[in-house]
Amino acid sequence: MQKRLKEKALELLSNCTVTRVLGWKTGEFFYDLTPAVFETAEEVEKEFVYSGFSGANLSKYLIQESRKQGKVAVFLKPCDSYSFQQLLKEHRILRENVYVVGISCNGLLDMEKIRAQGCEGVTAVTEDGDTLTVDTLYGTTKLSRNDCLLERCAVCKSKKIVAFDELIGEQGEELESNRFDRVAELEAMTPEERFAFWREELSRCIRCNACRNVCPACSCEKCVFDNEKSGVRNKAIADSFEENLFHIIRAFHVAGRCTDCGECSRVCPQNIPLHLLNRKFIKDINEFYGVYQAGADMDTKSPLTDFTLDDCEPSIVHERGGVQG
Amino acid sequence: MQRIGVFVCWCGSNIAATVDVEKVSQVLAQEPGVVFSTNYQYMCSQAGQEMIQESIHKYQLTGVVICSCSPRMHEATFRKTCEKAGLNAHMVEIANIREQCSWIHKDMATGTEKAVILGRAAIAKVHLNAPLTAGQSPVKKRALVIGGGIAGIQTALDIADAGFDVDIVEKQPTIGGKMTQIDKTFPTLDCAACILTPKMVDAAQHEKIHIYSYAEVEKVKGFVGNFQVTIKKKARYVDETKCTGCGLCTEKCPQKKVPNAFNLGLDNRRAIYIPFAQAVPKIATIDADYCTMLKSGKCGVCSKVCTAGAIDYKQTDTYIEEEYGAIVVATGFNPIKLDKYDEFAYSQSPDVVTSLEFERLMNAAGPTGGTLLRPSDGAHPHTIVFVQCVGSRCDDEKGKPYCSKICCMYTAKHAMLCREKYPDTDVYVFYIDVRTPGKNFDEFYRRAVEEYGVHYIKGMVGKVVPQDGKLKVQASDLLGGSQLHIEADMVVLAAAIEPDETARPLATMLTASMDTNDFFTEAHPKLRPVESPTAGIFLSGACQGPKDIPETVAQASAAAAKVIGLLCKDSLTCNPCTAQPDELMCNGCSSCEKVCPYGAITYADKEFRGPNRTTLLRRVAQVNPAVCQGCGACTVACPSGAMDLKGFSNQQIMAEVDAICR
Amino acid sequence: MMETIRRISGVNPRKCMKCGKCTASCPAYDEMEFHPHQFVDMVETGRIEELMQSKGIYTCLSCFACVERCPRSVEPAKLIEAVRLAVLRQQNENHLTANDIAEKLDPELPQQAITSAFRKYRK
Amino acid sequence: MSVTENFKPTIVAFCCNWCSYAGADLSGTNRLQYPANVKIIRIPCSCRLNPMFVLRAFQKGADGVILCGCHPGDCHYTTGNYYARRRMTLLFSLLDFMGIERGRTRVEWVSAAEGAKFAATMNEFTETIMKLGPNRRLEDLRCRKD
Amino acid sequence: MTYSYFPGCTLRTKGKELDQWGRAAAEVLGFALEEPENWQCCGAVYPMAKDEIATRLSSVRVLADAKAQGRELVTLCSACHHVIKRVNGDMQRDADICDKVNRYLKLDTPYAGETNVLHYLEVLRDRIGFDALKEKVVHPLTGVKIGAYYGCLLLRPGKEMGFDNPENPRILEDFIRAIGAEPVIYARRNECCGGYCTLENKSYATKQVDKIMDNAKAQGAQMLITACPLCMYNLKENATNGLDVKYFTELLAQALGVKEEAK
Repeated sequence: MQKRLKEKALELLSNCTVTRVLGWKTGEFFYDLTPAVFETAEEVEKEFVYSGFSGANLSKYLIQESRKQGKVAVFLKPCDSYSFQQLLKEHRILRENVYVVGISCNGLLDMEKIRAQGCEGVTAVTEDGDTLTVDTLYGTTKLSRNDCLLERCAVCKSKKIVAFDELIGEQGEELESNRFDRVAELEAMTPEERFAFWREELSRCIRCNACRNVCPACSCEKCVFDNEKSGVRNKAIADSFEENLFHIIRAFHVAGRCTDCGECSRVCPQNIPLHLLNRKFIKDINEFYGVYQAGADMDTKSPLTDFTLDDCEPSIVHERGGVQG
Repeated sequence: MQRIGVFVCWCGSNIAATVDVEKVSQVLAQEPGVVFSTNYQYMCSQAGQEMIQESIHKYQLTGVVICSCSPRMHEATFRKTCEKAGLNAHMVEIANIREQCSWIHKDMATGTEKAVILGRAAIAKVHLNAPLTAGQSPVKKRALVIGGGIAGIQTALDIADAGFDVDIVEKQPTIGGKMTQIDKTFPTLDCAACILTPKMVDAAQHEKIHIYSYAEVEKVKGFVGNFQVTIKKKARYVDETKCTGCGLCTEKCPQKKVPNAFNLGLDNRRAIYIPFAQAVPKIATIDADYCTMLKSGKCGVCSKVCTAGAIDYKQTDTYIEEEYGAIVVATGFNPIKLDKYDEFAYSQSPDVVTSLEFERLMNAAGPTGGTLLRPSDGAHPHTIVFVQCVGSRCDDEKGKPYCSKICCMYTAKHAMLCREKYPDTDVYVFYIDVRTPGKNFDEFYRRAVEEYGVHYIKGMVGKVVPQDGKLKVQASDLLGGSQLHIEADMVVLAAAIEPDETARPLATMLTASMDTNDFFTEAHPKLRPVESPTAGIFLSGACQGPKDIPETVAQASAAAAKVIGLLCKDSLTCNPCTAQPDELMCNGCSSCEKVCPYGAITYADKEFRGPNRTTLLRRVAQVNPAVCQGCGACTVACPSGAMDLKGFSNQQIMAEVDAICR
Repeated sequence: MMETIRRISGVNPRKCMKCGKCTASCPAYDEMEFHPHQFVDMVETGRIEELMQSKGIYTCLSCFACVERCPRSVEPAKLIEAVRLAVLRQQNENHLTANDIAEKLDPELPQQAITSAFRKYRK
Repeated sequence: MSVTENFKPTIVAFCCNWCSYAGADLSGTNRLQYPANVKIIRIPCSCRLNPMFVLRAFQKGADGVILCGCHPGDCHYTTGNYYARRRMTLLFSLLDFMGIERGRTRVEWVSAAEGAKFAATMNEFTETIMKLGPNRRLEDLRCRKD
Repeated sequence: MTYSYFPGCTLRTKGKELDQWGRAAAEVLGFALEEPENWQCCGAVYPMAKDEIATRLSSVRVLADAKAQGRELVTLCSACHHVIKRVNGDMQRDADICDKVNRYLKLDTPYAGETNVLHYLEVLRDRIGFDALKEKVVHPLTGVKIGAYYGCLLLRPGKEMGFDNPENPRILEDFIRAIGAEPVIYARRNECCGGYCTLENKSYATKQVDKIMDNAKAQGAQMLITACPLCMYNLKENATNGLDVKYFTELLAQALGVKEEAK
């Protein structure tokens, strides 16, 4: 795959289709791939990487990149393409300045999961079908690839690339996904248990803003949490309330726009399952207002800017099942 | 820092009885920014207002908090007071310590404590208030009247006489509406045509009135003072500028079997027609559903006989765009369909007719030339039964819950005319109640009973059985305590009336509200009866509720007066509390635009300074302050908080929250 | 008693606007001394005893014409049935007994005539 | 629990200007009592209520927050309450998901004619909050009053 | 298509043929009628009292049985149809009755009016279609002028029965057209024939029947058809000088050419 992407990048640069290519390169570690812009063939040859660790969703970078001189090529995995289309819908990306190469995807890897299976000091990971060969300082282990997928890939909602100029690999389908199972599990708990669960998780938040910075929906010119006039400006967390506030407001602001790309949880250094908040909104929206997938098309109204005359009342929250808090 | 004055009103004892006003003014005097605090018996009185004005000067107040009755009561009063003293009207906040405090609490300590908190919230808000100036939006000095019945005609004539241009849009080929089909009018028994047709001609000849007949409103955009309306002129396949209305084509057309809608299908007309002799405009129209030329391309008789060369089979619908300052709805009514009331055998016998059909049967221009004859066999009826309240006053889904209002009177008229013209007829009227509130109305009804010998029977008809050329009527006589069996020749049903079916989609276009019966809602049921709650939309005639002719005409003129009052102005003061985007923070994502009910938000590409001396072109929201009504839906839809609402800003509301929760 | 009738029937006689369409529709008018609109009125004014004594409660044909045609959804037939039930539910007040049947039988009579008579006229 | 016994809850009621604020006025005009714990903030329309305001109220010490607006279909701005309805439904659901007591938030549609309903709603809501006790799950300790 | 089928008392005894004709016709038209085991009498009169459930139980049993089979329930006798349809409506709309009935019956799964109740005529109209029926007719009753007699129970109360326009129904007229005959519209076709008082007061029943017959004759009817066995009996037996009255399934079977086989 990496070879095909590299060839495509070189081709697009050499035939002047684009002036830049947005892809991935190695960061501090081999599994720590970061987004990068390549302007020359040399850079591509030398630095361009695509591997099981190319999880980063590149769509958000196009907000800036598409406004610069010249056209930019971008590689989008299926879930990235949803984010891309959602941003297009919000007029955030200038489509004419972007050349989208859609790439099929069979799931990306989570270093945490590899480590969790006893692999310390990992020096290389090679893929061979469903098997991963993990080289460590202490020897080599073979793992099942499925056991090492990122959470979002383990419950992948769609292999369909919804926007592209060109495809590498096969176009996929929307999938039946059990991604809401964990949300449902939490819903089944008592309010006390849920409260304890979230306290436990959110109390670890260090307000590094990684979730915000990576999120394609969190792309405001100026975030309310940085804005003096918003009344909620807050750079560091001083109180449990502020931990809650930041994540509630963040989830609310992306509700109806979040494509469930899972980047927030992937980048969280404290491993807080932030995507569960967004998924809760998606699950509620699906149940209350009909199934809606942000970014799936260009014209459906977002559920929060839409309504029907006979929408459910907010009291549904109080009346439906579960233990009264 | 603002310099705030606090004024606590006693409202006589209304507030002072449960709120320690002295203490409230003392405590609030300690709040930051408060430079003056006092209390007074009646703040809204002349003396109270003067005290506020003096204090503004004396203490150089930049903000005023009045702790008094509801802002819905006196906010406007106090704003004016302060404005006169040179303070911006929007630097005034009211703390509602009467309706929401003194009147609902009995305990002085509780009331006082709450009043202080409400005062603090108002002070906190004033700290963040900024002077607001209302914008002005120009008024397009032209009115649109939708519906060309007696209501629409009267409204248009009155507006035009005041010197403003008026357009009438009428969906039928002629104006005149229901009144053209009526024979005589109660309680004076004037001939309807004799009093209506001159008005129709007046309207047509008035230099300020333009009539779009056979036309419908297609689209409405804009707002009070500045509506943009698209009118669809339906193809009538006759060139209006050429047709002389000679009527030759309507005699020569070979398609003779077209039910005549003007006579409610009681006789036939041709496929090309002029609805009636006094039609305005008197122009022929081809009924595309029946014209063989239009359907199969074979015929062309009308074209051949038309010396003016007015026939145009290729004509298509055309669209006209026009701007208006005000819109009057005059869409009128129709009798309901009677398919759910077939116990009266309406569908089974042609001799069971509606009251409107009966009008045509009595009318000299009607299918029987004005002689009352049974539709089935053309015989003179000798026994006629009138049934009242058919579909009115029903609480089931078959009928209407309201009283149709006009039926009692027109039935008395029908009964009277029958007895007068044909004294040998027996006339029965079955009624539930006889409702005759109106000038000379009850006298009229009594005349029908006393002078004309109409049999009024308190009771209802349960079943009509057509048999052997007769209508066997089974009815109750509640006062006589019997079940009656009458062999009638005709049965006349006073069908309930309902708003025209075009009213509902029109209301949606106008964003004017309607009640559950599809009547337009008035802005206030008593005090603003001819205005819709939507600014710039006015109501004339039966579209607002069942009405007889005198009432319709009165309301039509009232609506006209309101329209004239609006069109007299060169510009309108806008709501100053409008949404305002901070362009630096705007993402241009269109979320706000999608929730705006007024279409007040548009987008523009603007250049912004980027890093390293670059410029960035960004899409940012723009609010038209003339259109924005200040609901604030956009402010919450905006994820970045770029959109805020003047007068109810995020910071102001949060300051109030803080003060209350403190 | 008034309450009992209203409970059994579920009818609110106050909805009646006294138009008389029920009585105008009633095919059994001649067989009843009190007529449908009177049932409504008398239940409202509490004249239940008189209704319970009346023969009309057995001559109502349950044809539902009054229910169908009532513009106010009052459903007089339900009131008549409720009065009948109030009578039948009292001790020994069956209007029809098995002994009465034999003499009324004819060979063609469908079962449902008997079943329904029992249902209507017995506890 | 002594805290609960002396518990004087703070309740913030956001009322739309056209229906519910007028409804609250009417309950005053009719002298219908409801607890003084309820303090009303006037907003132009229920759709003006930003979830941030709700959270802010809890942060600063509110024990319950209620939004009142025109009945669906009667919005002065025609559609505002429909948006408010969706927003609050989702917000309340998320708060519930995070373990915040369900009873602390509520939306009620109160028309200008429903003074009695307004008072009844406030009595009922205050009672619910009294039962729930002070807001401890969504409080900012720095703003704690006792 | 298979339907649960509730024949009722009369069609099992005095009115056997009416039932057999209906079944034979169903076969030709391609639907099957299957009786639930151990059905009981519907009660013949709809219990209007809101405060009792005993009289509703047998109807609920057969409704619940149809639900368990996953079938719609078809009735042929209009009295049965009336009773079962309205009891089903009670189970849907009256929470109190529904609750009491379920507690009394202790069914495996609670019943709340899920079964769809269809009259045989509704099957012809809504499932088979009168046009399709017309195509299957082998002996059209050409030239016969037939008056439809609806009576009360199929139509009223219109809101609950949802069968046809209660004041101007057309389903039987459409049926008459489908079997090749000519319908005669007459106003008394939905007026009560007095069937319920045939046991107690024959002269009264006769008065009602005669009015109906006169009206039908005056409008030109040569015979009447009906969908209620009790009406049929009453119209036949108590008329002073009446027209011939037939059950609609007889004419249906005749038109489809299966009348003789059915016997």
